[in-house]
Amino acid sequence: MKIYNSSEEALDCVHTGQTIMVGGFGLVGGPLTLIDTLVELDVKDLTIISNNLGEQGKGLGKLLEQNKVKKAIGSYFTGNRDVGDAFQRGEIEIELLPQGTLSESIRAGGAGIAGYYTKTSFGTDLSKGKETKVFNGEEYVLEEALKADIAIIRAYKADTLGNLIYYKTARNFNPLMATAAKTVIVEVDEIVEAGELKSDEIATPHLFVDRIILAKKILTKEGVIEHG
Amino acid sequence: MKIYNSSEEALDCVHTGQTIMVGGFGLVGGPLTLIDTLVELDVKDLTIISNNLGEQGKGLGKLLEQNKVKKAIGSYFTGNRDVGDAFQRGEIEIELLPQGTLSESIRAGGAGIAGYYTKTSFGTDLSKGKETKVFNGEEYVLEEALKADIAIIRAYKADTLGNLIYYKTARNFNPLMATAAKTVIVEVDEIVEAGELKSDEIATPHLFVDRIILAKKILTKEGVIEHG
Amino acid sequence: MANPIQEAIAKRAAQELEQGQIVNLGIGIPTLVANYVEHNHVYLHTENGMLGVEDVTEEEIDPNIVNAGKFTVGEAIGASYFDSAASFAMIRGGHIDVAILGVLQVDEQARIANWAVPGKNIIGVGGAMDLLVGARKVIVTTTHTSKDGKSKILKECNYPITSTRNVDTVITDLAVFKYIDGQLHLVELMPGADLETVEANTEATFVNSLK
Amino acid sequence: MANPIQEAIAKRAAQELEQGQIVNLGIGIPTLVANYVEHNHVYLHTENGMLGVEDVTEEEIDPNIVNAGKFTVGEAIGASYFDSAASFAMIRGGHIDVAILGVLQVDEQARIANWAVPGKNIIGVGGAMDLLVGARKVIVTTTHTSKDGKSKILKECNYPITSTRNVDTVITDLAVFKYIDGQLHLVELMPGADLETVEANTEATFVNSLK
Repeated sequence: MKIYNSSEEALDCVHTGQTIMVGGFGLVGGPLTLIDTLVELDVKDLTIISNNLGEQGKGLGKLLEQNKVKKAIGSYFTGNRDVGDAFQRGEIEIELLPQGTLSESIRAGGAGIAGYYTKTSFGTDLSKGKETKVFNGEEYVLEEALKADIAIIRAYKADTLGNLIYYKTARNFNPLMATAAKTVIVEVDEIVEAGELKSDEIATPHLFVDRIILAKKILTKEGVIEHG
Repeated sequence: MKIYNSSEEALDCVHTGQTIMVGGFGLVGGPLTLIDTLVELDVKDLTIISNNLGEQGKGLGKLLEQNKVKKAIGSYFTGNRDVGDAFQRGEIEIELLPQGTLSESIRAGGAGIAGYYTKTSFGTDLSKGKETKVFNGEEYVLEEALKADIAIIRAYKADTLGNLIYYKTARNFNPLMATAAKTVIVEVDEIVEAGELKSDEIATPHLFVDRIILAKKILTKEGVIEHG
Repeated sequence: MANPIQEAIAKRAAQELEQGQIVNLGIGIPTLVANYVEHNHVYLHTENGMLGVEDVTEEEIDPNIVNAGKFTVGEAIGASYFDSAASFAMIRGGHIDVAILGVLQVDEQARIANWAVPGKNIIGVGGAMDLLVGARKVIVTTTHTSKDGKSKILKECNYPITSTRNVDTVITDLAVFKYIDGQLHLVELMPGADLETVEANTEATFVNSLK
Repeated sequence: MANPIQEAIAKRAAQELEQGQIVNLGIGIPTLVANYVEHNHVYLHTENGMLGVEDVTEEEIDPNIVNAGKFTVGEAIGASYFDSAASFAMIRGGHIDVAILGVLQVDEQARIANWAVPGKNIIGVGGAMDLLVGARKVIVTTTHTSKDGKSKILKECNYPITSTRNVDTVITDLAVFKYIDGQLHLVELMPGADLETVEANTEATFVNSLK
């Protein structure tokens, strides 16, 4: 694990054609600093795995606007009408997953589970073409694991080893994505000395974490503000 | 959730023929008070899901001695030679699972996942008769979820709502089993007021917990002692 | 502020909840149910990762405590937080007693459609499909008719269904239906509604079980 | 206290570890490896649910901090704890750099047997199978021969194998083998051992790659 001084340096491993997981549920728990740098990078054909894809022209929405997204895998693109429009025009592929399936598939990707059976989406349009299997008389859908080259996530505090804790509902997809990508890049509100986080409280042990930066954008009551 | 005054009352829902999960890795994190009461109950034909089955004549080993165990599902019965002997005599069924598969199957049981694919045990005697499937050119074994009627587990502290936290390596299987049984019975070192456990630190939210007792047996440096 | 029709539906839905239940509220009318639940009566779960949702005053707002609709909420005493996989494990695993969901359509098998509209450019599903397969009891809330006066209680959903699971209770501005033994039963008229209006505005066949 | 042969094997295994690696130590000889690892050189993971295992002094012993062998251990600065499913998710998911395991037999495809002995009444597997499929690198340690003098480095394991995966390195009291391009290579003689002794005590075919 290495602490970086800037999001530009921390993201120097991002390349055209990669699959990138992005944490957060809307703005809450989103790696806002890293996203802002990501959208400035000269890369394209990205596959983005994220619950949503920003708003029109904001956050990850900018990536879409710039035609850098080849495929989006997520659960709720409703907040950004550009996604539907780009899909209609055939400019991007979309893989829409139930939110529980999205999160479970990311966990599976990090946990060495290749696929799993869930009842969710059985008999609906979202399971069309997917294998099914009966367990104890009930039908289940086979869902496959999701993995990525890069995960960019937000945590509350990191220690100098790379252990992470999260804050309230800003946790969401972040600890899962931390397990499922080759390179995990984290922005945090604060970096403390190793030993300062309680051992029973650490949510993401440091073995999952590769790069850390201090967040420059923070979500407040008044909206997103620059910081530091 | 209800707090009980005695392990006898807390276990009044245990019946012949049930499947019971028992937390702990050896003595560490084991619900020692509840186990001692369990072995005194007039029930039989139990299926026990636990990493190990006590030692000869100790803890869960007593259940075996009394011929109350129909089947044991676990990962490491090496510490109790009675298990192998009973199996040889055809007195019990054994389902031996890799420790990772045991824990993942319990998690699956609690998470509405009917089955999942793991590489673990592929090509070994432990996957004989199990379905396999290829994902990305690699072979995986289908493992099914485990569920129980009753889980008896140990936690460190509970609050009055039933939220739980665990202590160090006494965590092990306990939080998983808390999710996978119809009735979850917990013994704890201490019960505190709701609000005293930090919201980001709670490991088992109260919706999983049915019954709580204060532990009367505690593992110390000097061995297991009676308490309170 | 929501309109009085939505408030009336939410208020009625709240009456279905029993002491100590774990309840998940969907986006829209279901969110309003929280306003009609007595303090400490039930525990509210939100699928983005929290148990113990409570109202919040303007001064207490924490932008990092939100519900599934991304609205800021408060933290009840004894609340806890967890990641999305753990949250949906609770849902799929059968640990949520009641889910209250908004719908676009319900059919006479009490199957619902609430995630997609054919021809509309909106792509999203969120947690709806998980809640339908996982919650022990599902209550759905909706206005009885669409803005152009068409019944939302149909013989068969013509929007894509959300699950093959039949919901337990349907609450509209006109009536309350329960799904019992394979049929929709009209069990209650909402204040101000009469049987003729319900019949005229309901495409689905239902059993009149009014007492 | 373990015997000098085991200590020598453990010491040699420790030399395989690189700065910053996440290392899981199995029961038996591998546990001793911890004694030869410099402070802060690697991070020790134990599959019962801990990252940051350290030696412990008699006074500091906490009975609730144990390793996979159920021995009490110490907590390094920055250590963390997790449940068994999370711990094995780390293992299967490829997040452990090195596993050092004890074995009963190794064959010339570098497949190992270490969980069952035909005819013996001991039933247990623990985390061995998971570590073999999941760890990026697997080092196995064993005495070269059994107590009755039979080679443990066989043409083919006659005990049940633990995985179809080939291990990377085999360290015995006589020699170090690496598995490269489908063959066992003898890369090093242990102090005091000579090639003739290794040849005489090794049933498996191997390539002599001594420098």
